[in-house]
Amino acid sequence: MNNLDFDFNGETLTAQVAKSQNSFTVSFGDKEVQLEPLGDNLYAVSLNGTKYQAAVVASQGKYFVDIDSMLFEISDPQAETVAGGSGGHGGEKDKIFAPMPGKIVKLMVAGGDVVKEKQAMVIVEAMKMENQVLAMANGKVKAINFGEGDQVDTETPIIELELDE
Amino acid sequence: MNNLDFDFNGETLTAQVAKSQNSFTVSFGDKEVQLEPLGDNLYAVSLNGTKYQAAVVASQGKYFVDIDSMLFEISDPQAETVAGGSGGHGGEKDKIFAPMPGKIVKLMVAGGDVVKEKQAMVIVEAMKMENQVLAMANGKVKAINFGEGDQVDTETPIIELELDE
Amino acid sequence: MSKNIQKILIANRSEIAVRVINACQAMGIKSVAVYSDADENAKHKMLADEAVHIGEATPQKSYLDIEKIINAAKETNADAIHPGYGFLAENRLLAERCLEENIIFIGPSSDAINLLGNKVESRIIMADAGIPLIPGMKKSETDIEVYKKAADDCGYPVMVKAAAGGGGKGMRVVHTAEEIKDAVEAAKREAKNAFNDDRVYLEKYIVNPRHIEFQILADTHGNTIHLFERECSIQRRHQKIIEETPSVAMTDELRTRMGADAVRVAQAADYVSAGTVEFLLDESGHYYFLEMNTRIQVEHPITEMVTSVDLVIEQIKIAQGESIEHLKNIRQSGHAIECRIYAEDGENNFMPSIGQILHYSEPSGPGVRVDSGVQKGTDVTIDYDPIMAKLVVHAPSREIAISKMIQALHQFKILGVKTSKKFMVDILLHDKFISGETYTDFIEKYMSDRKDLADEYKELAVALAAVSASSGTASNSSTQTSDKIATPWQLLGAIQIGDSIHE
Amino acid sequence: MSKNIQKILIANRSEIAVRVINACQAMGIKSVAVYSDADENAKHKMLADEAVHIGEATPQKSYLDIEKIINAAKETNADAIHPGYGFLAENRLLAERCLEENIIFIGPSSDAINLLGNKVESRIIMADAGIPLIPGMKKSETDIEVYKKAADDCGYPVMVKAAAGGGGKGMRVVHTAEEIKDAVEAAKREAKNAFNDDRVYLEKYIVNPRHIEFQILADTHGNTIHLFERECSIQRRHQKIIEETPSVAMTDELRTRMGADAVRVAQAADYVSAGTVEFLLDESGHYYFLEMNTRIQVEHPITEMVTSVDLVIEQIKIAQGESIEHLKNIRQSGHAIECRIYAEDGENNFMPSIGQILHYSEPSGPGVRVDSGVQKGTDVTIDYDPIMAKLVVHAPSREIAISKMIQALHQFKILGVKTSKKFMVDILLHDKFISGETYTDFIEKYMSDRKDLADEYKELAVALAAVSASSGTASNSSTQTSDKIATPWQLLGAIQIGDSIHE
Repeated sequence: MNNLDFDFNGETLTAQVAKSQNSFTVSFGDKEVQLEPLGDNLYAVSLNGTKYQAAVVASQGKYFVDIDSMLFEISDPQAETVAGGSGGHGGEKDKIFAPMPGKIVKLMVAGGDVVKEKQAMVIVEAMKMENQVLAMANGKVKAINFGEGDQVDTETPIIELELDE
Repeated sequence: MNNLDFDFNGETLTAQVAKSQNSFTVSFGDKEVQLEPLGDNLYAVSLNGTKYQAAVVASQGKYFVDIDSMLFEISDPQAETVAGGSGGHGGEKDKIFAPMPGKIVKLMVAGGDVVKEKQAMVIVEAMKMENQVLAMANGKVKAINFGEGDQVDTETPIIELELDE
Repeated sequence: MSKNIQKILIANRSEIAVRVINACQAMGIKSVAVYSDADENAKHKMLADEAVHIGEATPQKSYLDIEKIINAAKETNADAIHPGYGFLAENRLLAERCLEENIIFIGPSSDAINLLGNKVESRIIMADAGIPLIPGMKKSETDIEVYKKAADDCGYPVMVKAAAGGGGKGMRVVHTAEEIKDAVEAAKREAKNAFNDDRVYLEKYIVNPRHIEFQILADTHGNTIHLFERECSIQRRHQKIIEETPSVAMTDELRTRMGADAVRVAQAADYVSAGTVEFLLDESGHYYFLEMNTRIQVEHPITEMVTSVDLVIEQIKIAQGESIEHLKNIRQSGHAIECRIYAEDGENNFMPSIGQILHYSEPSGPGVRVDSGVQKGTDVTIDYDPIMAKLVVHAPSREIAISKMIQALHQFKILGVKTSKKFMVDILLHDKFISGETYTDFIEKYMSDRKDLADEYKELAVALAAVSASSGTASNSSTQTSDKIATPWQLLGAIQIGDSIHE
Repeated sequence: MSKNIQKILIANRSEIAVRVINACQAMGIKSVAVYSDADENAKHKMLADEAVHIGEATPQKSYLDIEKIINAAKETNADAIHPGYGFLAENRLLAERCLEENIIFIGPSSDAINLLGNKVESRIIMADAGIPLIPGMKKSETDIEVYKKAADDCGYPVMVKAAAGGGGKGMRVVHTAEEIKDAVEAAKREAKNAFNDDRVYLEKYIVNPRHIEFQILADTHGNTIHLFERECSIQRRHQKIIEETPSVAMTDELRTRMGADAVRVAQAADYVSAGTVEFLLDESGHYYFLEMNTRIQVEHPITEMVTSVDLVIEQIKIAQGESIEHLKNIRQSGHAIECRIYAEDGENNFMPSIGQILHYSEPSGPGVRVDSGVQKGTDVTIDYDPIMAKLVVHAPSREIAISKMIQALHQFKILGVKTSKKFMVDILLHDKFISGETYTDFIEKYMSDRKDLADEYKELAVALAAVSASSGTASNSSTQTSDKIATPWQLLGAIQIGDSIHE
């Protein structure tokens, strides 16, 4: 018997894993999930009499899960810092990042411009589609770190804002 | 670079393995085999300009291989004794074994009978088929260790012979 | 007046159970699997909505136990039972018990099963209906002399067959009077074991025949149709391993005649559901009725490929009382081939091979279909028929279907047990197969002196082992492998491998 | 007068390259793959008999570089080139260079590509041939005022389209005069990037249309046929994600008329090879010619499923000079659906998702087909279209095809990148989809307020993580994952997701 904590969208769930000869039972208090292996990474999973087809694979401190086409990524709290640096820049509304590497095809603001939340700031092309990056808050353009045609990664802000109070 | 010896049907082959970023080259003297991974256990394999689809998996000191539907089992000389006990009883012509577990449906000889090579000795049923076990040499029945209806395994001889000189 | 089925119990295992679960899912019907001790870990058990344990590995104590099946259906409120093929599929008692318990049996009536399951009685009915038959004994006898006399009347070779038979079990070809006694006894034992019915009879053995069968569908509204032929001449130990449709031996005229006779066979037995009428076709174009199989057949997918009809779904709809009127204009398109993937050693007389599946990956892509009952980790045991999967291809022509099948066999990787993939590739590449000279003795005649090419593959094989070894995943698989390969061992049927006939 | 092709170079990548390799193998033709730096490890490279490296990841420096393709063909003695779809498939210069080098181009003549690839010229020809057209501009202009004037003439909304377009690239719907300038500029940039041709024009936007297209085959003997329709109305960002055939909107009478017009379109362009004539069908049953795509289409498999014709094999045979006479009696059987499996997040505006595939397993069984360009270990990069695979089902009815597709989506497991599987399941389960109200604005109209069910799955999801963690294979996968998911990010096209139309 094994007690494991996981973070699911901010909620901590404690899973108790029991293994029998051909299957697993994972309990959360009085809720029990049954899992039967169906080959590499595949499981038939049952909860409350409903059966699902699931897959799970672990990589770099995350568990990637598919349950009847629902996709989840669950962090292993034991390996929390592995991903480092990534995970989006959600908290930093004053910096505009490209969320995936690409090429700047159009800058839609200039230094000093006043911008509003949801205003388009820059168009980045990736995977053959043009994608528009929006401001997440009202503010003023403080710095533009790249020009049109430049390649950008996800770690350096393209644009920096001075946010309104 | 890695030198590995393998036994292929009694012949020892020395393989030199070189890994590049996405593929492997395995050399046997001046013969070179190229391998490109195609997913779990799967490889596209080339030799002399011909390409094959192959799979390999290791288990209990053996490598199970499929190359364009040709199946091979290759022993790892480093793990030679793992299989123990099994591997057929080819050397012992004086003992008649069932090659897989089953049930004796008919004994075709009695103690003291003189038997000839290739004579049917016993019928064992396994996987819903009747299968005939033949004598591998001329001789005389010395012992019969099971009766009709008995379950047999592969380790205890069903019949023992006294072979002709 | 149709009754919608809500939940089907599948009284079977492996690929056909999975096939029926698929059909249930497609129709929005719940499925119930049954499983024995040996199938705790089986694919069919895990894919069904529910699963009921029905006993020990021995079929008599689980899959062949009618009351356990009936109880499992009642316990799970299943309103119908699909028997698959084999096991209880052609057992009239299951059909009768279903009727008594008000459970829909997805198959023909017990009377039809009874009549057609008894090869002796059905021959009489079919003779009366004007269907051409092979000369021979009319029923099972106890006196061995009667068999000898009948054999003399027909002229050797003759064939000993189980009255309740199917799947090559309880069959023997006999070339001389001296062999008769042993053959009859062995056939009786096998028949007793396989069908719990030791009646066997004997008939003339047709030389150089093709096995041609017609797929039948019949509904409760009086419609009986055929869905064209399948040629299943490539057999080892009287068991089909490669099937195809259309048959190269078929002309439109012959197809029309045989198809009409197949429909008459079904009608003569008041048949309802899917069934198969089997014929032998000789070189001069004469054909003889063999038997009608009162179940879905292993090789049904090739018919599905060329007709676009889902036979299992139609079976279920027929059981619900629906009509097959809409299928009356069905046509054949393209060419389909099936290779049965058994756990057996094609390089060693098709000896059954047991063990755990250590690697499993299927081919995919246009015109490729896999019906499988196994997965990585499945233990192939001695308890059941060694069928693991069926590989089916569909292509615009026979030539392309053959290439496509060879490619798909190469891509279908199952490690841990032996298969006959390479043997089947060699058949498909053989001039005589390509030119369509597919008689039922094909394997005996053309495949007995295959070259051993192992040596040409030695560097390739060792290279794979070496990469596996140096990838650090040297023991990336599992437990319990025990496929010990035989030495002084020969399969009984293998004495005359492929020298004849039937399912 | 037919010339047998010995070796085909496939000027493409991913699933369509694998699809063509399949056809080559089935026909006994050798295949040559080409690959860029980003595709060192790609499935198509490994499956082909030979593979030639053609440059950097950037398409312009590899897959779009005609001379590199031609040189690769010459170097490997390929006697034919198959362009797949996308990249150079509709580039007349490749067809011309092939002609010069005496290499067979498996596709239409450069004249036909040229005519049909130019939406403006082709509209003129088709109008003359009596094919119904959408009112709008006849050609690309430099003065933005001309666009504004044309928009006023048609009445809003209007659609801005790339003259050389396809795949949703270079398309914008415009609702007011103020938006025209931005939309035209963005469309020009995208068109320039995608097709190296920035010409765009504008036309009336049809409200509540269905996208109906007809598959065409035409040979060099004067035979032009259609292989019925496909409905491709389910689109996100103007790109099809679910296609089906037959269309629920089709009657026999309408099919006959539209099919005849589709054939006339092909004939008017002297078309040879496989091609697709696209129409918009409005609610009152009027239809308008959109364009003819001069290539094999992403969604060609659904036509193959219902007609049993292998379109790629027929393309190759036509290129060899063979006749399609034998296909003249083709029929539709059953119902087929395709779901495109893109590396994109269906739960977040279809944002492209990159990363390494950590687990990959396909569904199989009756009526299920997977055309795939990826495998475990494949890196999905930012360099190319995010299509990974196509899942296709075939069933006796639309209702059963829908259930079968949902089941197959559940069984198709790809981990490591996001997909839209769940989004597509929700479409397939939607009342309006089931009742056939499949207009091109389906996603915008019905899919914008999907419920977030994540919470109901929390125990299931965590249970899987827990079993994975406690199985001791806690890090059973690989390297290089870097799918960082976006925050202040919105796809341009997503502003009006699904509010219209085309390929």
